[in-house]
Amino acid sequence: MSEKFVYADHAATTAVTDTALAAMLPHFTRDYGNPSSLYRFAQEGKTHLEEARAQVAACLNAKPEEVYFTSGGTEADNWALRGVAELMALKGKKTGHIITTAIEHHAILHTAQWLEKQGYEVTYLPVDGDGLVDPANLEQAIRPDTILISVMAANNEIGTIQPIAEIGAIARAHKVLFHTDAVQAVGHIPVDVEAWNVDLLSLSGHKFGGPKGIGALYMKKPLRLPALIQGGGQEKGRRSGTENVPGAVGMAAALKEAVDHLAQESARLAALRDKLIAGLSALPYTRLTGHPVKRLPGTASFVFEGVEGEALLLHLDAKGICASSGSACSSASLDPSHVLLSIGLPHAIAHGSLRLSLGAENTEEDVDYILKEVPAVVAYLREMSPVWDKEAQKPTWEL
Amino acid sequence: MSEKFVYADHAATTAVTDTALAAMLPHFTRDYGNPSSLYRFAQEGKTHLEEARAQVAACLNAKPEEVYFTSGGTEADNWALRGVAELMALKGKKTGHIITTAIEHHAILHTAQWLEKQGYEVTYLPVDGDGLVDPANLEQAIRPDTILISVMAANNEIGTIQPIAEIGAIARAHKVLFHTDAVQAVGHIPVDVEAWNVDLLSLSGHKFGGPKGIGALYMKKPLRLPALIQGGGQEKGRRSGTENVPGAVGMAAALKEAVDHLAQESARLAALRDKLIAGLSALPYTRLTGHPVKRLPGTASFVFEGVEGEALLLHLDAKGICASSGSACSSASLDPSHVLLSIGLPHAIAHGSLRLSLGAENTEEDVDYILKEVPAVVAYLREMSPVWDKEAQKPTWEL
Amino acid sequence: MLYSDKVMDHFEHPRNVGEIENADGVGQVGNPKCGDIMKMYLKIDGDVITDVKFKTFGCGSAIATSSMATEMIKGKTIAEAMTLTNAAVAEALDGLPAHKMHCSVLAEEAIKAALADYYQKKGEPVPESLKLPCDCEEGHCCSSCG
Amino acid sequence: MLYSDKVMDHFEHPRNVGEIENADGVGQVGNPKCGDIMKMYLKIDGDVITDVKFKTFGCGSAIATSSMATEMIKGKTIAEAMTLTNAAVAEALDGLPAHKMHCSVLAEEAIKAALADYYQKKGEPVPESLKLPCDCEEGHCCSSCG
Ligand SMILES: Cc1ncc(COP(=O)(O)O)c(C=O)c1O
Ligand SMILES: Cc1ncc(COP(=O)(O)O)c(C=O)c1O
Repeated sequence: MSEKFVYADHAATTAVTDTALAAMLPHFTRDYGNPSSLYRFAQEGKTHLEEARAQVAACLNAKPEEVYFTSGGTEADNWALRGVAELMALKGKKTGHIITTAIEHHAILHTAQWLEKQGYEVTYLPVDGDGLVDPANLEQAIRPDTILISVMAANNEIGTIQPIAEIGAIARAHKVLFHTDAVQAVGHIPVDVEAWNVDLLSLSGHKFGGPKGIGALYMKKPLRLPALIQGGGQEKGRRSGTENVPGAVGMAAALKEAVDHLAQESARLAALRDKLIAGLSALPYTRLTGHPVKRLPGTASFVFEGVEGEALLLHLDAKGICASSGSACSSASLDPSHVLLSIGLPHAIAHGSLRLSLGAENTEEDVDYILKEVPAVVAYLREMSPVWDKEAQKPTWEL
Repeated sequence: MSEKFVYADHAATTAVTDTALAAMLPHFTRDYGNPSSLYRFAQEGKTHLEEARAQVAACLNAKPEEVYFTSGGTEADNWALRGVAELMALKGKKTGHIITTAIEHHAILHTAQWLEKQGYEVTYLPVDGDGLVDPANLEQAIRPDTILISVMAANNEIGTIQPIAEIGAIARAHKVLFHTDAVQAVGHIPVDVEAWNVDLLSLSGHKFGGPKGIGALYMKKPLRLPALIQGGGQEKGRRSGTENVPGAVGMAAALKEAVDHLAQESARLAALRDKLIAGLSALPYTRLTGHPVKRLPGTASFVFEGVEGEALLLHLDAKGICASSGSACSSASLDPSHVLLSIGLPHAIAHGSLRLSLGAENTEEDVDYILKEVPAVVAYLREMSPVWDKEAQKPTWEL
Repeated sequence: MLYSDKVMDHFEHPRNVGEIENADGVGQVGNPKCGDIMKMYLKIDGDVITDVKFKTFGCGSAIATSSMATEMIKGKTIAEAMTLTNAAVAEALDGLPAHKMHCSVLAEEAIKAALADYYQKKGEPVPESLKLPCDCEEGHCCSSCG
Repeated sequence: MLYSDKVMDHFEHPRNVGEIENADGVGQVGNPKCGDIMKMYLKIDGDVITDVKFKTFGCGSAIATSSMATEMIKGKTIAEAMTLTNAAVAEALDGLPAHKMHCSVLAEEAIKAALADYYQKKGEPVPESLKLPCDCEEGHCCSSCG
């Protein structure tokens, strides 16, 4: 492997920060009591758990009692959708209509599809070429039986940030519950559940320097979804299971750290990102994917015609660059990304995607290195591609 | 607080062992890649995840591909019950009958009650005075529409170990799926999914020296339950969400350690436990709860007439002894434990319960200390109890 | 922490534990089924409560509220004791967890029951305000006793 | 690791990349929609494949299987090349992940397509065994191409 190592896949996961790890460590071996136990030793863990809840809440402009810990963003997404459906069923509405978008993470899409099988109707809103949902379009989709709107705050593949506050206002005006999958947004852009008018919001610890296996669902008071996971009655009976205290404490510490440095760090990352964008979109038959401006500070994403994404990633890996193509979790899939197809890219081109997502430890030097290596690999792969016309230096296809 | 500190609540949770922590640590800050990512850096984490799966499987006499990681025992329990119901529904059986016991953990009981609301019928088998299920009784309860039998391997409050292999044989003979909640058993008594004839088994990392927030569901091949948590397709599409690599690795290391030392350690603990049982059941108007022999090696549990459990625990806490009464998670509840009522204790007596659960760091000295302090606190509380006749040294009630 | 320092102090060092022989009023409320029983003994001189003792079978807050309630009425007039509310007891303890508030209700009722007994023993009519709102029946725990 | 060392070796250092001018047989299989296209060029002397080159647009295993397949038929007779199976290519690479096996199928088919072209160019009938089982249609990816 290369001497050089540039981790540019922070949207897939991040290292646990030193602050977060330091917060967690005592809870593994010293302060390990079960927060539901009565004795002081365990109540100390409980106190730290509640401090963590308050910290997370503060970072979202929420109240501590509105934050429920989960095992991650996926569980929070599943819970939000199934929970709203079950809540409405308990109120007598056994079916109903849900509005979401075509570019959601699979945690939302697969749950929505599951609900369709249970008799719910789901509208998957289209997005424009930059990946933006049209709020007017969304408003038109609202029906009398719409029970939920779920629109992600920021997309994991192309980084586009949705007009969540605008959508929240529409949802509120129509008295429809509004969920946002903010897994890619929290810790990276300012998040304010009040200003956004969201009822439900999902987040995941390992996307902003916290540990894997912990996340949270924000639920606006007095909304209380039925539990997806039932048992001993933890999390006020809404999410049972012995509390993952180290996880919660680590996530909270990382989030506080991220939010405390957000303005400064996001400006720094956006500058690096824009350098990447400028450098790589200058390559021939290359396009930036996602909105040029309304995008996550660390995420630069592209498609290169005539190049296949996996081959690109493997060559970059050999150069010590960690990046992704489409979303990490669907790497075993043969189909091109649903997100890239939704923004209107032809299949053939959607296969040639690259996502570079920068984080705390990335430097300008890393960016320069990427800007040197990516064009070389792209040129090399085009060279061996039967769909690239070497003479004309353009793809053989007409799209 | 007292100088002395005796943690005797290992059934509630345990400290993470040094081995487990050492296995986890690299995955927080160094080897933190997302196992679904393509590059070598992340594939190393994937390798460790699969090693952890193989280790857990080996400890259960299962195949690696039969082990699915979850966020804990509670999720595994919920998934097992709801998953079987959903699987059968997909096969056309929209309702059906489930057999479980009256003394299950709430993770099972509340899920079973939820399924009752969805139209399923549930039989809650009674237990005898020692907390044992009668296999003949269970066999009689099987109906043509029985879709699942779920019987816990060992009870969390009274430590009674069920005849799981016998029940498994009955389930197999009747071709009914069989789940066991083995959260208290795994790492503490020998567990063998083949010998037990179980199709599904739940376990939880923090009950045997692993971290909180990780567990597993064993699913016998070729059984494949539909996912409870859907999304990016991790765990072969059965349990989505970015994998908690440090959690899985820590749990596996702790389990291997526990199983490697099981024979030796369980003999040591059983001796300490029996000393506790001998010492405390000698107190007047005091009973051992659970089976005298078929019980978890570390768990000693009692009821003291005329004494209320919480007051007992708080006084023990002041003496530096961590113990529990009923199950930890229902500590906020006012009702006496459903387990103690199920073994036939009157309500008044069921309120006076104490569970002492020993673990790795407990010594004979700890036991002697407990044997000194518990009788003193019991005597003190009886002294101030309006239901204790000081002269006669017996309760005022006739039960 | 589950309980305030005040609660823990009164739990660990309960004031006025015990019985009063030949008490002027004795009241017992609660039900062993529900896990909380309080018994209050009053010594009354004229209209002043000169001594008060309790015995309690119950959780930490049951013991702490018994202790605090006895402190709050000791040396007070009957009229003052009759105005003691469960909220005042809970407040004096710097609060109780929500699911433990019933214990303070129990303490208020134990005092009322003892005062009612005092009137009965004297052969005087029991004031309306001392009648308990609810009687624990077999088989369920009413809000005031568990 | 997703891929064996052998796969990675052939991916990182693919053998026989390129084109053959005036090739005796050229075959292309796959579909840009599906993300995998392989093009094989054969130089045939008598009944011996004296040279072979490929160009591939596709994932790591698509490139590695192309490379390995060309190595396996180079210098072989047409009859030998015709018996090359995708399983043999995958085995020579020390295996492929299940969801990547289709790439080895593609490599086998690319060779067959090139041989079929060779027969066609010569004006000879194309042997039955060189006919491809499936043709990629617009709109979906068949098992052999993606
Ligand atoms: C937008 C989005 N939603 C949900 C998730 C799921 O989060 P997790 O894998 O942590 O459960 C992710 C990341 O994987 C994501 O990017
Ligand atoms: C028997 C039993 N089942 C299930 C659970 C739930 O496990 P967890 O809290 O780790 O999810 C526990 C412990 O709390 C238990 O003792």
